[in-house]
This record gives sequence, structure tokens and C-alpha cells, in this order.
Amino acid sequence: MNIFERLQMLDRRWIFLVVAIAIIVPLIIPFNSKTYTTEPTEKLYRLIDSFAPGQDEKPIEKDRALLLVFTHDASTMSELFPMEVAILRHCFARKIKVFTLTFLPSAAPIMDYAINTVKEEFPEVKSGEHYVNFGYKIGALMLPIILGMGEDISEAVDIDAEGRKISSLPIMKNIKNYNEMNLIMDFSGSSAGGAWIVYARSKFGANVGAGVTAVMAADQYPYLQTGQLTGMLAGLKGAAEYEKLVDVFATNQDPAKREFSRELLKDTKYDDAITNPNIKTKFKQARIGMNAQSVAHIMIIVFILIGNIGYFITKYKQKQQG
Amino acid sequence: MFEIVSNWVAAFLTLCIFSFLYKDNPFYRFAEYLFVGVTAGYTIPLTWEMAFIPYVYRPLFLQHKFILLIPAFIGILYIFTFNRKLNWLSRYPIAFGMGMVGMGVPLSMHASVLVQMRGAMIPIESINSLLVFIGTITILLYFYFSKAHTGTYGKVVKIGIWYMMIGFGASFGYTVMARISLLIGRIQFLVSDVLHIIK
Amino acid sequence: MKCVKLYIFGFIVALLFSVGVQSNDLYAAPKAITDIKVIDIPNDDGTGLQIEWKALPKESRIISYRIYRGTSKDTLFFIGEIPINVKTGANSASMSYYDKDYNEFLDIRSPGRLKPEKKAGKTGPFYQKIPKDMKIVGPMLKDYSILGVIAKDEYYHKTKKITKIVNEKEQTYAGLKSSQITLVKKLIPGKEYFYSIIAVDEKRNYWPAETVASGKPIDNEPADPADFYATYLPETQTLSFEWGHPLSYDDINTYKIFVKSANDAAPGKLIYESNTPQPYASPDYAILKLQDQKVVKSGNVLFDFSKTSVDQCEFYIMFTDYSMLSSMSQPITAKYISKSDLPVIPRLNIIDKKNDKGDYNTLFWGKPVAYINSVQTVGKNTIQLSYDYGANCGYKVNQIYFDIYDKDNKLIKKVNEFFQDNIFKVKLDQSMEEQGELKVKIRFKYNGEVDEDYVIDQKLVYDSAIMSLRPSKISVDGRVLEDFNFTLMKKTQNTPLYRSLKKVSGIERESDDKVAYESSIFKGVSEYSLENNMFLVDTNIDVYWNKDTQSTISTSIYVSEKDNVVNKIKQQIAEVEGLIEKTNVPAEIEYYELYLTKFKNDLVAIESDNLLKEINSISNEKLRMKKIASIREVDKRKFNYFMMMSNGKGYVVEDSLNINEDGELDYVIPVSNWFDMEKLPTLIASLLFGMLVFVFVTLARKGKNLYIRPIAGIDEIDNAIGRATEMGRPILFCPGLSGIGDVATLAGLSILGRIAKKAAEYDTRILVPCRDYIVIPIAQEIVREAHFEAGRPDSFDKNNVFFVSDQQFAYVAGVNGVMLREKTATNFYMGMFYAESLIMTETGSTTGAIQIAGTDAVTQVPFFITTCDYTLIGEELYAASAYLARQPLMLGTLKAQDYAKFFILLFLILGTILSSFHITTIINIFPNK
Amino acid sequence: MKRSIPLAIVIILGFLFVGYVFIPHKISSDFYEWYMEWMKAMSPFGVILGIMSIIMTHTARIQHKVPNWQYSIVTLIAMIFTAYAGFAWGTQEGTPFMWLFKNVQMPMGATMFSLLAFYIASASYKAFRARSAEATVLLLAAIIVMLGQVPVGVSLFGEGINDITHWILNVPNLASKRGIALGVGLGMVATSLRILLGIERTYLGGGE
Repeated sequence: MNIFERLQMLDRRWIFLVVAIAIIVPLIIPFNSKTYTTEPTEKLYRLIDSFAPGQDEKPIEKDRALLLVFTHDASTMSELFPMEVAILRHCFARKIKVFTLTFLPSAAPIMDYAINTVKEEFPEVKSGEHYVNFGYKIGALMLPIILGMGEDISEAVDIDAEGRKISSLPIMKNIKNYNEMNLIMDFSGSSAGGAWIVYARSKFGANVGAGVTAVMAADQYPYLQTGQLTGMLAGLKGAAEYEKLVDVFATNQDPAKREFSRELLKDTKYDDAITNPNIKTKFKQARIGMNAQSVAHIMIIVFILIGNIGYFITKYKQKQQG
Repeated sequence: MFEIVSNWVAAFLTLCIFSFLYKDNPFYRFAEYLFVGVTAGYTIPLTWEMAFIPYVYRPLFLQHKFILLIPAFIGILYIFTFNRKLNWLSRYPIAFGMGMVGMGVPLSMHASVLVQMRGAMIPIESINSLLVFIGTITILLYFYFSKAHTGTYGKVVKIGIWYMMIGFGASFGYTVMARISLLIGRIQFLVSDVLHIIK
Repeated sequence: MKCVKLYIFGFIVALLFSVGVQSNDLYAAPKAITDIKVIDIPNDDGTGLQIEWKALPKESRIISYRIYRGTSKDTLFFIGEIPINVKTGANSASMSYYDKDYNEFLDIRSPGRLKPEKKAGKTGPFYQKIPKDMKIVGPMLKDYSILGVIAKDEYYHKTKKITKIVNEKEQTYAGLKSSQITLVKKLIPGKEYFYSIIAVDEKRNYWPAETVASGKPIDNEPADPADFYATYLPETQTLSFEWGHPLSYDDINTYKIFVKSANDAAPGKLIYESNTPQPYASPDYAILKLQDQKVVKSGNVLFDFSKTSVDQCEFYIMFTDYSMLSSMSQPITAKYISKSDLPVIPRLNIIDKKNDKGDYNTLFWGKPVAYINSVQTVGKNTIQLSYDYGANCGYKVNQIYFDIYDKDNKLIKKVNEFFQDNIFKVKLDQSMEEQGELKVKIRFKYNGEVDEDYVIDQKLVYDSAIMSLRPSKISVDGRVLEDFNFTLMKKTQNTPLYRSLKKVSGIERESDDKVAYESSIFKGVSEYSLENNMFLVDTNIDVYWNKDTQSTISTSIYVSEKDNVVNKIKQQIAEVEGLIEKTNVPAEIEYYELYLTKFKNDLVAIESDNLLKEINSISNEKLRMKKIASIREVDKRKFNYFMMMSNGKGYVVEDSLNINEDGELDYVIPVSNWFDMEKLPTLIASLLFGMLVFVFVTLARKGKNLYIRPIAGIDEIDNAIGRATEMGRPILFCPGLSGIGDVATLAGLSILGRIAKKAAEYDTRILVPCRDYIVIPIAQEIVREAHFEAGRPDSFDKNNVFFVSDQQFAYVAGVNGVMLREKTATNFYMGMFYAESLIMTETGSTTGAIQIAGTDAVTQVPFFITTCDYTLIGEELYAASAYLARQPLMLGTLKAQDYAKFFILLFLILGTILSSFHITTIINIFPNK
Repeated sequence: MKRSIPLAIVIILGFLFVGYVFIPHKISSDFYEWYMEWMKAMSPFGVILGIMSIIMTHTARIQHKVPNWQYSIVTLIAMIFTAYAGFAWGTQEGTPFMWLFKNVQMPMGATMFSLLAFYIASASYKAFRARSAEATVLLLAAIIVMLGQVPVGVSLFGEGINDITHWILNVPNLASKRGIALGVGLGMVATSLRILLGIERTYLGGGE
């Protein structure tokens, strides 16, 4: 029995071991890899970035806001959570007004967790002033709230997760309905966008974006093509790209470099993010995950190739013998 | 402290399940049987709270809708499943539930056949739409059971099989990422929530 | 054996340990709230309080705050809960709870008797929800203003007539048990309420707050009006006003507009007054047509603008609530506009919504619109434009033409969208950025004709922020459609006031209005009967609006009390007459006489009402109520609709009223339809298929040989069973994860019948793990039957068909265990599967089993194909049961399926070819959703 | 009696439901509401089947001392304890019942799910063999799509790999899904019809 035949018969457990190593090692031992940003992610980033107040503008005066809707439970957290963190970090760093909302009881703790994860790094960001957590609203209220926000957000949502009246919060200055809260990002493990596309988009013209898991992305492309979805982040890959954009622009040390530019993106000095101790692990979770993904994908492909080489050699030998 | 204990229990059970990858072992067996037991036990109070109280107890005993005694009685007939002589009684609740399948005839015809057909009738304006059209037709022919796959017909059907295989391959490849993500999620739980290696 | 004990021991120790940890408080963080504030909510109707407290730190590990309320310090009932994420703690320092509007007071889920919150002390003051015990809840009715929600049939037929002496007068009430009625409450203005809070930590320990706070809701004046606009159109002498609702407008009763000369200090003159159609919102606009520059109302001149012209006047609006508290806007001046500033309002049409159960009206207006909503680059200089279009039932859009021009008005491309997939592509000569701007002209072909006069213009302008062309607003004849919104209104017969229904954007053309069937009756509740253990409500019910006498006819729900309403009016007349006699102040007399006339009219109306006479001639209670219901429920669902168009800044145009042939307002009522015309193609297709089945079943019965080609997986089933027999190992059959409502499961079970029979013949054990409860008895029956048929009833063991778990992955864990420990030689997976499929098949292949799968779950087929020996793909699963059965009936349907497929192919090819030549006739036969 | 009455129930209800699809009238939706109310009143009793089945199989295992019978005790104890916890201390957040759900049931479910990552690798290794032209096509499509999803793919093969992935998903994959779905739809109609007409009655089991 030669090595190829032996490889043919290889016990599954060796494969399992390799898989485990291939995934655990990149998670524990960081290494750098290049993240390529793609156009859909860049577009979404730039749209959100256009909500940021100008140099001389007070954040409170800005008449643009973003709504993040959490429609997933813990089972899809590993893919969607890094996206939520990245977008929140973008908002907090650039003082973009941001709201969070969920109609799913199991998503409420994830929402709190995401906000707190990012907030720890931005002590100057205040609830009610820079962001508001609308909290969990029961599913039966979904339609009335989506439609109601087209008229008046503070009336439709009424109170936030802390029980405060929305209308009395300073952040609501200059924010009334979808004309101002112009983008809704729906993070979902099943059908993203759904009711938001049907009601907020087609009735009030709000932009709807989606954060989805990798498996779902294919089903969502038609919506992206017909323009019903303004942007989409798909799986860890989308999250990793967004993380990179936030690193390069939104949190750039040099205030002059905080606007999007293609040239800056090509600069290789931003490729060391994963080993860079200045960037907190929680802000590169997706990129670390993508390292594991890359290794795992390559490993699987190598498995397939080895298996096939073995298969052909064995077949060739059999032919020669027979 | 409480959280640490909880995490350790969860981590122990996680490892028990993972141990199955090596081989079937007492740890896995323990976890498996525990899992089955806990899920079964979980259902009982939930069914009581979410189904029995609102749909049987309250309408019957508080609102006195005595007509509901009939379905409740039919429901109880399920129990006779395990009695050899009277198990025919359990056919009644089953039959009552099966009635809804009738809806499947027009609904499947509508949603899964006619609407799908409309979706497939796209004007051929590019190579790609032609390719999709050919694919749809040949796959449909593959599912034609009245003719053996031989001769020219067999070759046409073969095209359909090719399309399906590419589709399946793509689905397979596409799923890899999601599955790896799940594992990453579990390992992150073990490594950061329990062992606090990653900060 | 030894290690098992060890595990159990370990597990119990772990459990005990965690329980032990539960009972020990290891943290020193504060748990009880020390400071609670009860604050009156401003600008409300005096029924709202805000409870505010400081959130406890994250270290306190709080999972929720429970709020309690009462009318005294020592009895507080649970009213609500705010959950907190234990890991992160509350997000902000202060927490609030709003006790306002109508909310839960008592319903069927309330406890039967007074239950203290034991964890917060057995003797109070904290209690669970308000109990149904009449001794406790009865006296509480006076502390709140309470509304009862009663299912309509309960109120019509299932109440108990109870008489009770109230205010020294014997009154008849309808009595309802607590299970028949849901009570909601509002606070009473000026009354003192007490609140406290319990913090609950993650071990569910209750930490009552150290204080009980109290507060009184106060009726405040409405918030100051903002967004008040006025315009004046000299050509038609029309003054228009528009304003926005303040935040809390529930109790605003009247809107008054005043005018005064700008340089005059004197108070203004009232020129407009309207009431709100409570409890609904009123539309926020007013239009005043001047007569010779004068505001005239019922012959009186309220203001003369010929003396002070409109541009020298100031206007202000006043909101007044029920307690006569009011607020006033800043004075504004009217903006002069010309007729060309206003759009032409399209006519509103109302029809019954088609194909529904009769609870919607469809409102539609105007010609269809289409607009580009996004632009994407899809290749070098090729852009993809996606569009939306809005049409209504008045127009059937056949084609949409998009003519694309560059900024120099040079035509780039003409697009004919005959197949409206909301997407098309355009190739440009240069990049989007260089192009800078595109102009689009949109025209329609509808109802079979091209409307050349109706052109929609839209610009696409390059936006460097998103690096793409951004669609701008759309316009027709130079008017931007988005600038004006439509406000839809409706009213019932018994009021002249329209209620605001909804605002829709200027590009919409259709809207449905829900006119629900009445299901609940609302009645105020303030009395109770202790001996009957019942809540008491008023027995009178509105029957209908009598058009001729212009009054609402109402009557009692009890035959014996049918004169109740008449007696009550008579009593009122007597009271007013008494008042008139007592006074001699002319103003008071005038005021009382107004009421006297009203009451007398009502009396005449009700005594002369023929319908009511007819109702009261029925002596059977049940029949009488049925008659009342049949009149009432039709009458309540009649609505007249109205529409206006405005830009929110006083540029207002009203549509004309909807009037019938007799010149009266047209009231419409939705109709319940008997056939869904949209499903006609489905009906025809189903019938055709049924016929095919009939033909082939008949043919098969006559003995015609129906050929079915060999299907790989099915032919291997026998071999696979044989293999298990040779090896002396059992067979595993997995009937999928869904229930019997799923046809895949049924197809799987049908196959199980054949497999089990073969297995029984070979005397091989077959194991069937189930996930759905209902599948267990069915699968057991099937396997038992198979054993009987094979002549081996003795070898059937019902424990071989067993339930594993209804949780997806617990099921998989269990099945894996079965495969490994029973060493199954052949595994069948037939039915519906989800992500778990691969876990099972991979485990199966480690044991070296032959595996045959069949599923209609397209997403799982790839995994079955790669890991199983044979896989039945999609329809093959359904065919398999027929193929295996070889009965004429089954084969007949399979044949019919094949011929149906032939028709599908025919239509697909024909439809695609025709549509490629711009003919969409065939496509449009088929439903699109 | 034992078989014909249930069959009649299925057929009569079945045709009423066919009517329900085509008739939007209020009577039709009232019928549906009546049916759902009755189904809901029946539903809690179905669970008894599952519980009884578990108890029967596991007690039988313990009685007959089949191999590994000891573990059946774990199942029974876990079931009884969880159910008891739910009834005794309630099912809210913070109770032992929820603790069991969060720290026993959820992690085990998630871990079981994550085993897929291992199996997808072993399946590709063991099963992806270019035995025939079709198998080769499947294998190649899978590899290309896998590469298209990670940055390494772009590093190795350039941006083109993304376009090919998109093409595969939007053209052959779309056709494949559409074709299969049409067949499945028709199969569902036929199977439902067989039940409606009483041709297919396996669900009633055998006997008279």
C-alpha cells in the first residue's frame, strides 16, 4: 500500500483533527491577511458615512440618522454580531445618530451587548444624545411601528429601552421620520429586509440595507439588483470588509483622512490590523474569523485535491495491473 | 461566580458532544441521553403553559365553551395509540389534522407550479437567460418518468443532470462558510467566555 | 457502569453547587432602589404618570425591574416589568416607566384571588396582578376610569340582567363574569396613586425598593401648536390653513383659528372652529372660502378682510381640550399664492376590494407612475437601472417606455419595458461620473393604449458620495409629485366630521382601508355585583342611524327593558323642564331650551322609528338581538370617503365630495366575495390535473400497461434490505423532520410501508426514530401492518418505532446514537430534512452502512448526493411511493403527473418565445404571487 | 367504522379546505377559525405521545438491561427534573428551568450544529471524487464557489473568481433550483390529491 492508497483510506478523525487545528489556530494566534473591500460594502459604508456631521456641525443638529434592526438570535451571532459592532463603531466614531430596535425577544440581549461592547471604547458617546436603543417591541406592533415611523418616529416608538420618552431626547432634534432616518439596516438570520422593504421602502422611500448570513446572501441578491435593498453585508466576509473600512477611515488618527478615498485603501500600512495591538480584538473579530475561514476553505480544497490525486493514481495502477 | 459555574457546565457538555468526533464514548452517550431528556422535559411545562392553559383550560373552565370538549376528547384519543385493541381510535385525531392537506392541492398548484412557471417565462435577451431557459427545460425533462433515458433524449436529459450537478456543487461550496462560522462561534465560546484566552 | 455513576454524581454535585451558589449572596452591590420619583406627564389629559428611578449598577446583576401600583401605600399590585440584560446592565443611568393611556387592568389571565409576592414579604405591600376576586377588584373600580372590552356575542346573548340601586335609583345592568370581559384602565386626573419597584436579580431574588412614591396625574393644557401655516389665494378668495398635531393630542376637542390686524393689539376674531371626531384624529387643515372678502358663517359676518386686507392680518390657532384648557400658536401671516402653485387633485374613487372577505375598501386615484429608484454599474460603462411603479385598479399597465437622454438632451436609448421585471440596462459612451447627469422621460401604455400626453420626467444626477447616479424626484408637467401628499379621510353617517385615515405620498395611487367586522363591544365599567360576582355595564346599544330623523336609534339588549331609552329621554325632558321653570335668566332659558328641543326630537325620532318597532315586536331575546346585530353591524361599517392634497405648508386642495345620484353623501360598505378571481387559473389547472388523473387511473384499472422508467435509487432499495439481512443487522428508516402536514413526510411514510414489508419478509429489524409526535402512531401502524402482510405479526415490536426528541439537534444526537450502537447496515432518509442531514449521513457512512436518501429539500440534496449511495431528488421521492406500490391507482396519478409536465413544458417554451417577441399574453395568464 | 369514518373525515375536511382556498367569503374564514380553534384544543395531547414513547422505550431498555441501559436513567431523570423545574419554579428568566435551557440545551444544540463544519470537510474529502463527468462538474463548481468566498481566492486568482461565482449562482444554479422546484410542486399537488381522493391512505395504518 503506497501513500496515496493510504490517503484514500485515511481515517476521518485525522481530517477532524486538521479541521480543528485549522480553525482554532488562526483564532488564537493572529496573523495578518489582506482584506479586499468590495463595491457593495464600500457603497454602504459611504452611505452611512454621509450621515456624519460636518467639521463645524454639532452632531445634535444633524438631520440624518440610521436605524439598526436586530432580527436574529444567538445561533447566527458569530456572523452577524461583528457587522453590528463594526457599524456601531463607525457611528460612534463619526458621531452618526443611530437607533437600535428589535421585534424579537431573543435579540434584545444581543442588541444590548453590541451597544455596550462598542460604547466601552467611546466614553464620550451618550445614550439619548448620540444613540438611542428603542429596545424590544412585541411582534404584533411591528407593522404599526414600521408604518408609524413614516409619519413620526417619537410617536410610533413612544418609549425607549430605558423607559424614557423618545420625544424628550435631545437626539430627536431634527429627526422626524424616514426622511431623516434615511437608512434601515436589518440584521437577520432568515429573510432580511422583508417588511421594511414592503412598507418603509415602497411607501416612504426609506433606504433599506441588510446584514445577512453567508448562506442567505444568494437569496437576497435579487432584491439588491432591483434596488429594493440599498446595500448588503453578507456573512463574515462583509463584516470583515466593513471592519477594515472603519479602521482605515472612521477611526483614523488623522482627522483629515476620515473621508473615504480609494488611494488610502490601497495603502499597505493598514494591512497589519490583526497583529496591531492598538486595535481591540473585538473590533477585528470578523477578520480573525475570515482568517480561520480562509484556512478552512483552502484546507477543504486541498483535501479534495489530495483525495482525487489518490483516487486517480489508484485507478491508474488498477488499470495497469488489470 | 454563578456565571462561571454555568459556563463551565455548558463548556463541559460542549466538549462531551465534540468527543463524538473521536468515537462514541461514555461522555458523548451521557450528553446525548441528557440532551434528549432535557429537551423532552422542556416541552412539558411549555406545552402546559402555551397550549393547554390557553386553548383547553381557559376556554373550557373559565369561559365555559363546552363545545371544545369534543376536540379535547378527540385529542385524548391519541393516547390509545399504545393500546393494541383500541389503537384505531387514534386515527380520529390524525384524520382531523390531515384534513388540511386538501388545501395542498390548489395551494401547491398556485404557489409551486403556476407562480414558478411565470417566473420561468423570462424573455430571452442574453446568453445567460437562454442558458437558464435551457437548464429549466432539460431538468424538467429529467423528471419525466414515462421514457427511459436513452438515445438523443438521454443526451438532452444529461444536460439537465449537468445543470443540477453544478447547482448542487455551488450550494455545497456556498454552505461551507456558514458551517465554519458555526464552529468558530462554538470555539469562541470555549476560548473566550470560558477560558478567557482572547480578551 | 462505574463511570456512569460518576457522571450522574458529578452532574448532581454541579447542580447542587449552582443551587448553593444561588442561595448565597456573594456580591455586595446594592440591590434595592432607594429613590423613586412619580412625575406628571406634561401636556396630557391628566391620565398619565411617569415613574423614574436610578438604575442599579451592572454588578447588582439585575434581570428585571417590576413595577407596582396601588391607591394606598400598603396594597400595591404588579403592573409591568422592564427586562434588563444581566451581562451589560441598563444602558443609561435613569429608568422610566409610563403609566398612561388605557392599559391592562384585569383579564382572563389574572389570578383568582389576592396573591402576595411571597419573595418580597408575605404580608405585602407587594401583590401579584390585580385578582379577579370581586371583593377586591370591585371597590377598585372607582379608583380608575375603566373600559370593558366584551366579545360581541357575549354582550348580545350571554349577559345576566341585574338590577341594582345606584344613587337611590333602581337601575338595570347587564352583568358579565370576569371571564367574559377584559378591563383596561386609565388613571383619574387629580387622584393620588402610589408606586414602588422590585429589582429582580439573576437568581430571581426580589429586592423591594426602600420607598413607596406617590403622585397625582394632572390635566394639563395641550402642547403649544407648532407648524401652523396659512395661505391666501386671491383668485378664488380662499384662505387655507394647515397645522401639525402636537405630541399628545388625544384630548384636544376643538381647533379654533383667530384673526387680527397685525398692528392691532386687540384680541383676535374667531373665524374658524371645528371639533375632533373623538376618539379619532381629525385632519389638520381648514379651508375658508371668503364671500366678498368676508368670512361668513350662518349669515353672520365673522371678519371682513375688505377692511383689513389679508396681508395685514395675523392668524393664530388655539387647541382646546375637554377641560377647556387651551394653548395658542404664535401669530403668523398668510402667504399669497396663485392657482398655478397648487396641483390639480385627481378624483378619488372608492370600490369594494376584490377577492376579499369583505373587510376592505379600495381607494384609488390618478394615473399610474413609474420612477427609477437606483442605478448600479454592471460592466464597463453599462448601468443597470431599477424602477418601481405604482398603478391602481383603474389602469392595467401593459408597457412602460423609458426614454433616456443625456444632459444635452441627446437621446441615448429608448427602453420598452413590456416585461415588467423592474430592471433594465443601458450602455453609456462614458462612465457615470463623466456623464454627470441623465434625463429620463417615462410614458405608459395602459388599458391597451399609449398615453402620449402623460409624461413623467426624472433626472439622475451623479453623486460623488455614493459614486453613482442618484435618482431625483419625479415630476409631471413641471410639478414635482413628491412635494404634495394625499390625506385620506372617512366618516360615518352619524357625524359631520371626517377623521384622518392616513397620509400617503404623492407617488402612490392606491390604498386599502380596513373596515373590520365588529368583534368587540366597548362599555365603561364602574359598578359591580358582589352576590352575582359580576361586573355591571350599561344595557343600551346603538342600532342604527336614522337618516330621516337624523338621530341615532338605540335600545336595550333586554326585551323587558325595551322602553328604557324612551323613559330615559322622558326623564331628561322632565328634568330640563324643571330647570326652565326654576330660572328666569333669559340666557339660561335659551341654553336649556336648546337641550329640550334636542331631547324632544330624539323622543319623536325613537318613538316613530319603524325599524325599532319591528325589533321590539320580537319577544324572543335571542331572535331580537340577532335582528339588532344584523342591522347594527351593517350600519356601523358604512363610510363616506374624502381626500385632500397638501404640501404640509398650507398649500391645500380638496377633492369634491363623493355623492350618489340623489345628491346625498355616498356611503359604501365592503362586500364579502364568493370567489377569488385571482385563483381562477389555479382552479382551471387543478381541474385539468384532476381530469388527467381520472383518465389515467381509469386506463390503469382497465389493465393498460403504463411504462415507468427505472429510477436508480428505488431499484436499489431491495438490494439494500437484502444486504442488511445478510449482515444480520437492522435497518434504519428516518421519516424526516417535519410533521404529517408536509407531503414529503407522507411520501416517506408510504415508502416505509414497502420497506417494512420487505424487511418483515426477510425478518430484519427496522428502526424508525421520529421527531414529530403524530408521526409515531402512524409509523407504528404502518410497520405493524407490514408485518401482518408479510405473515410475521409476532416479530413486530412497537418499541422499534420510537420518539427521539422534537428538538432538531437532540433528534440528530439520538439518531447518531442509534446508528452507532445498533450498527445499522442500511439507512434510509425519506422526507423533509434541514441542516442536520449531513451529520446523520456522515455518521452513517462511518458505520459503513448503505444509505439511500430522498428529499424535496433542494438545499439538502447536495449533501445527500455526496454522502449517500443513492439519492432521490425532489419529485423522485413522490414518484417512489407510486413506483413501489405498482397499484393502478398510484401509477395512474404518476402518469398524470408526467402528462401535466408535458403541458408545463409546452407553456414554458411558448411563453418564453412569445415574451421574447414582446408578447406577454401567456405570461399574464399566470399569477405572479 | 374503524377506517372508513376517519377516511370520510379526511375527504370531507379536505374538500372544504379546497373550497377555503378559492372562497374569500367571511363564512370561509369563519370555518378556518373554527377548525384552528379545534386543532389548538387537540394539540396539547399530541405531546403525550412523545412523552409516553420516551418513557416506554427507556423503561423497556432498563427492564431488559440492553447494552448501555444505564444511560436511559439519565434521560428519564433529566426529563423529570426539567419538567419539575418548570412547574415548581416557573419558566421565566432566572429560574432553574431557564438555566437548564441556557446552559444545557442551548450549548449542546449549538455544538451539535457546529459538528457540521467537521463533516463538511470529511464529506468533501471522502465523497468528492471525479468518478464521472457529472461528479467532476459538481466538484469544480464547489471548489470555485468556495474560493470565491474568501480573500485568499481573490489573492490567488484575481477578481475574476467573484464573477464566476456569481455566474454559477445566478445561471446554472438558478435553472437547477427552478427546474427542481417545478417538479416538486407538481409532485406535491399529486400527493395531496391522492390523499384528498383517498387513494393514498398509509397514514391511517392497516387493519379494518
